[in-house]
Amino acid sequence: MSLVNEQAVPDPTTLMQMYERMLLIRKSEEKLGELFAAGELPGGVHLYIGQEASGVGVCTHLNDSDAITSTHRGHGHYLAKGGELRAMIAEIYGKADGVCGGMGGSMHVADVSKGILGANGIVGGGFGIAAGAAWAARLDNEGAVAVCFIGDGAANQGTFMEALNIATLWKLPLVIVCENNGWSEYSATETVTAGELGDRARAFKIPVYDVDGNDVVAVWRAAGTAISRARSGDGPSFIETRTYRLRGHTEAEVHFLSEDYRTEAEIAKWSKRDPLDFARQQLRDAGVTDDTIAAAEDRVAEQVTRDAEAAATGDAADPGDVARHMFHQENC
Amino acid sequence: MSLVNEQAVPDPTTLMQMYERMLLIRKSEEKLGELFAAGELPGGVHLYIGQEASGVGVCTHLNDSDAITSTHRGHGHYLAKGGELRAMIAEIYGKADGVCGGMGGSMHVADVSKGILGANGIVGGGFGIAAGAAWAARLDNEGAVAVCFIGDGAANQGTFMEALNIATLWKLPLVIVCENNGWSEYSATETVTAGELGDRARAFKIPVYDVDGNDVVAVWRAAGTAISRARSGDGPSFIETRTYRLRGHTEAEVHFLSEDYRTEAEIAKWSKRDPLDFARQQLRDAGVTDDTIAAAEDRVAEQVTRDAEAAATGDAADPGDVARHMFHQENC
Amino acid sequence: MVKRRLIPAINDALFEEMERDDKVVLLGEDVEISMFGDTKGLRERFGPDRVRNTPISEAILTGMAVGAASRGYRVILHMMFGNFMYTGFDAIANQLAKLRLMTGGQMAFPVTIMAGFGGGRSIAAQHSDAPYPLFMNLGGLQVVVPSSPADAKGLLKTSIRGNNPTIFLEPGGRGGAMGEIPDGDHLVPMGQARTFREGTDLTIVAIGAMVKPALKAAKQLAKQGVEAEVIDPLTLVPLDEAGVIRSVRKTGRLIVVDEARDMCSAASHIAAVVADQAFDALQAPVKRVTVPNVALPYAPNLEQSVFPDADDIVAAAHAICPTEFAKKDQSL
Amino acid sequence: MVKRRLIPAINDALFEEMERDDKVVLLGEDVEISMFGDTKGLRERFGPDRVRNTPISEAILTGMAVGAASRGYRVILHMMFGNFMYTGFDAIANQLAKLRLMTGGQMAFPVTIMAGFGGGRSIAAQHSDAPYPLFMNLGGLQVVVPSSPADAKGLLKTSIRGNNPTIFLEPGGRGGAMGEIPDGDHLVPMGQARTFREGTDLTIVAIGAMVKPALKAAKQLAKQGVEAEVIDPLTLVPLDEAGVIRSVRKTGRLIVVDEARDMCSAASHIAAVVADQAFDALQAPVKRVTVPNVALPYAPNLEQSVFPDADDIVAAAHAICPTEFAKKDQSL
Ligand SMILES: Cc1ncc(C[n+]2csc(CCOP(=O)(O)OP(=O)(O)O)c2C)c(N)n1
Ligand SMILES: Cc1ncc(C[n+]2csc(CCOP(=O)(O)OP(=O)(O)O)c2C)c(N)n1
Ligand SMILES: [Mg+2]
Ligand SMILES: [Mg+2]
Repeated sequence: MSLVNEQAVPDPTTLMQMYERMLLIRKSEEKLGELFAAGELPGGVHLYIGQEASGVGVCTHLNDSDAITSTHRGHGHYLAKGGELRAMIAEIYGKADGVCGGMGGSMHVADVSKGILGANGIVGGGFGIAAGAAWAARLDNEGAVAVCFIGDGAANQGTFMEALNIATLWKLPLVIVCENNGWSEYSATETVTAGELGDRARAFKIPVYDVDGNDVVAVWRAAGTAISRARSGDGPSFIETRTYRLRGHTEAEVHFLSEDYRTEAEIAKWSKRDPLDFARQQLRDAGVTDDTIAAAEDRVAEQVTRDAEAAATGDAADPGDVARHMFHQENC
Repeated sequence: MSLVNEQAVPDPTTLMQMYERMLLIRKSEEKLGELFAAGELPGGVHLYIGQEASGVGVCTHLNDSDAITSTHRGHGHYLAKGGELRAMIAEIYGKADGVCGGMGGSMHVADVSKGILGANGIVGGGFGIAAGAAWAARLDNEGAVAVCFIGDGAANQGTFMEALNIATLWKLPLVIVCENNGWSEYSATETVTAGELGDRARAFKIPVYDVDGNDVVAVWRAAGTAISRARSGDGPSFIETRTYRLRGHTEAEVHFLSEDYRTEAEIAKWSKRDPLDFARQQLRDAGVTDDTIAAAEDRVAEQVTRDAEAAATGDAADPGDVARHMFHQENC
Repeated sequence: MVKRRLIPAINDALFEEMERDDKVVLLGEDVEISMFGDTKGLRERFGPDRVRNTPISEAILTGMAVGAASRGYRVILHMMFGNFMYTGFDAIANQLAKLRLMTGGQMAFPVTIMAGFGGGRSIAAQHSDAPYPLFMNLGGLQVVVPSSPADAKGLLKTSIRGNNPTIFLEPGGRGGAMGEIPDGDHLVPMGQARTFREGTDLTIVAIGAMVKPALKAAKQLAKQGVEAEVIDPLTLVPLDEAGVIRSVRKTGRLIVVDEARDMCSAASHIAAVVADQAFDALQAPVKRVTVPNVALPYAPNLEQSVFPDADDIVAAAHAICPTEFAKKDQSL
Repeated sequence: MVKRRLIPAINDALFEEMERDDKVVLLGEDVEISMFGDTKGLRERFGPDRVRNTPISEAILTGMAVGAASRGYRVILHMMFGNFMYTGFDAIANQLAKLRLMTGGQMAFPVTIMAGFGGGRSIAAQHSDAPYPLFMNLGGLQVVVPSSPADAKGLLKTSIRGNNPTIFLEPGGRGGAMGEIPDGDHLVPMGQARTFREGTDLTIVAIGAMVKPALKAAKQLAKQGVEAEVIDPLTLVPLDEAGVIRSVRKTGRLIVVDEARDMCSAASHIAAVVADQAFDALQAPVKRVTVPNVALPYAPNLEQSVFPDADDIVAAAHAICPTEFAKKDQSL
């Protein structure tokens, strides 16, 4: 079974790009958290803060012809795959120039031109879409792949097994990335999930990687191996990235939960394993200077401010678009 | 992991009972095959011929407080679990005194008083029902179990994994018996099923048995171990019985298929491994005389003739029952 | 008399019924912490056997409800949002709605499947469906959509205590008003509509959360001289056809307000029943105020543009009450 | 002009469209051998990439159709029986019907999901549903239910070639008559009803397999002096409201015949549309001849007792045409 090349290291430029992308996710979502708290956003937001290394480590290997499917916690995947920040925030505001015209909102950000097939409000909804995209890629035969991001909770949907079975049989270029953050809403993973998730995939005799999801280099390594295997036509792989969400399941939970469901100690423990700290250290180890890092941080901060402001000022979504978009207008 | 006691042997009385039950299934279904060919039956029939050892080896360990769920190929399970033959044939004729009043037919024979929760027309439909029955048994805490019979094809429904997960987590007294007959309708198992089915269950760290499904003693041994484990509150097991259906997927296929899907050689090979021949030899080995065996054969032949005739003469189903049975009449 | 909002009233009903009958069990994703608050405190009171968090596996859960109910339990399955019922749809449509009839009345299914539903909250299409028309068409399910806290409580108790499967949809979290709840064992019967406002000129049948805008519209219409009768069917299956017809025979005019999509909606069905059975009493076209055949969009202004409100109801009334208006206006 | 039955006509359509566009792919359980005959020969002609047997995993298959279509393929998914669409319901209801709108029109879903459906064959409730009302209510799906071979062929070609998701239900295997099929690239447009018989006294709208008993009833009625117009909507979404209304404006009377269960049926909806938009033309109550709200029973006499036939239609006509009869009778 193909093993991860433990020696592989991203060159400093790649590492820097990954760090900057992670930072973009972090800062954008902090902004969204503020906007939500201030009552500026119509719907709720599920933040990805703490899990940035997972999406970025994977998507760094992808290009626009590759497809990803994402979850209700989808901003990070969208940005990691190159989605435009302003268009995403505008979407969450419900603006006409939102990436989905204000039709989908936070749980549904998608940019098909970049292969981002969308966040999804249905837990497990991505399995079929990603498997179908992988099947299309296999038929196209141009080396594209599909990556299906899921949470650990979604691995309890039966379509996980169905996807593994058909992807193995048909040798689909599908990589399932399970971001195990220890929680499925307010249920601790071990209370709803029996056994090891990796074993569910091993039953199909496909490569399985279990990596530190807060270490972008570790994720990048495993994803690189899995994705090139998929590109070469050798079929699916499964990657479990062990990580943690530093924020609530949804930002709104402070309003409706009457009890804590996780300990301060647990949160503190994981805060100390912040994926951004990890990556910053790796940059320094690779000889990148603090000035270079600080410059990136400034760039990101500036972009977030600029894009959030631009997003806020757009026109409201257009009611006429609802009927217009419901069906494709050219219909045979 | 609990191992089958290789030494365990059924006493001659049990062996004889199992043989007679298998024979009852065989002869009843041969009769149904004739009746179908003669155009006597309104719906189609999926015969269990060749797989008798599987259902009988398992159900010999069960009593009326235990539940089973079955498949579209359900006559054998119904009879193995003690369902009345006449009432089953009457059901397939669509008679008022059919076991379901003529409402369900061949694919739905059920006798709840005997714990037979029914054959089912939905492939995989039994997973949830059996898991729910096992949950009820666990809440009752009286040592009852639920057995979920499925075909190999049904193991590709995601509810298989969902059932394994929840049964493991909740330590449900559930035994899933997968009758792998090498075919899923007209698709050979290996063309639609990746990996080994047992590995899908092993991912949950539960006991897995892979047995010769045409050897009733082998099935009886594995089922005994799995069922007593379930009764003791130690949770689910998975048994794969390797077998073969000697008849078509459905008796009607001779009318609608234009090509053969399996070879004469394959059928011939399995005919030589007929589970009834196996069991007859085991009886002889256990010192049961040919006369005793012949007497059982006569009893069965006579019962089948008698019950089939009785079933044919009943009144037609009662249209008034449709509205009557749709909802429970006492409704709070 | 106590005063309650919808969710606490539902919570009371659950407490009372679980207290009353220890065969009542409740399961669902995060029912222990309770996101909506409706199942809050039940775990602490009734313990982990009877109140249980589940994995995210809707398909097996609906099946388990069927299985456990067939073994004597009264199962309450909380599905969180109406849309997630689609994920567990198979066992609802193919098993729960059918197996009682198919087994000739051998099985009873005291199962209550509950969920929040409906639009108006900017949570986008995958969390906003009003799925009751689908369940109404399945034939074997009771469908309950209360609007007031008292009716919600009384109908939930009736559902749980009854012997038939019930889909219980709560229009919660959408500004439900405080309501008075009768003391004691408050049961509300199935199939009996409630008249929220009496009137002589026009009947408005409003479902669930639509009662509020209907009453608002009725107030506006009263100022214009049209006295509208506002009726909430409370239960869509069984449907109080007689109650609706009685009102239309008095008023001669009907508007049905429904937040389901228009095609094959409850509104369509109620309109059809009246066009058949009260045709002679009708003085004007039967109007439907519904959601057009679109997925609900996210942005608040978009959602508002397709969601029924008081103005839409008034406009419909204007379309069918011109004579009435003239008459009343003259009489001023 | 060639003569064809329904199934071969559908087979021709599949051949032609797969020949025409190599982006058309077909998948489903046993589509290679083809139980119904509709997909026969396609595997041999178009190869294993484009025509593919699948595991029994309806949930992932519907999702894959969504995913592959979003990547540029025209997907035909054969689900065998209408009831099995419930097993794959989630991706149809939550993804296929919604994602185009939710992504602001970024995605197109040229997906045709086909299946046989309906009662009258003694295959019991789990194989006999007429599920189109459910799909009609989902908002984002075209729903096609042809009755003649020519329309089946032409509409299937239109579905495959179009850019919107379509549920294509074939009333096959139920004594469909031979029909003439125009030569050449025979396309039938969506949303245009077909008049099978002209008449002046009564409009009978009949869906799918109901056209046959409707025509039979019309013949009987003609002998009694009532000239019925028989219309088949062909496509339920889009629905030719104008065509139905035009006919009712001429005849003043309407019966809708539908083999779906009554509540929220296509019949209900069509009745509601007419009671709204053609109220002034109506001279009598609008009648629905449908299946009552029950699961379809197995025994032929039971099934017949609940299934619409010509006699039921004639009885409905008698209920609403008394004056007409008198008049005609006098004129004899
Ligand atoms: C089919 C379905 N069931 C339930 C939900 C409600 N829900 C939203 S997120 C969530 C938990 C998901 O857990 P996980 O997959 O681990 O993702 P995480 O939130 O931890 O990122 C649940 C149950 C849903 N959206 N869809
Ligand atoms: C949900 C569903 N999908 C498809 C079918 C059609 N079907 C009936 S039996 C069958 C094959 C079942 O194979 P397996 O589980 O191996 O059982 P076997 O027939 O071999 O006993 C299929 C696909 C069905 N009845 N239900
Ligand atoms: Mg998680
Ligand atoms: Mg099989």
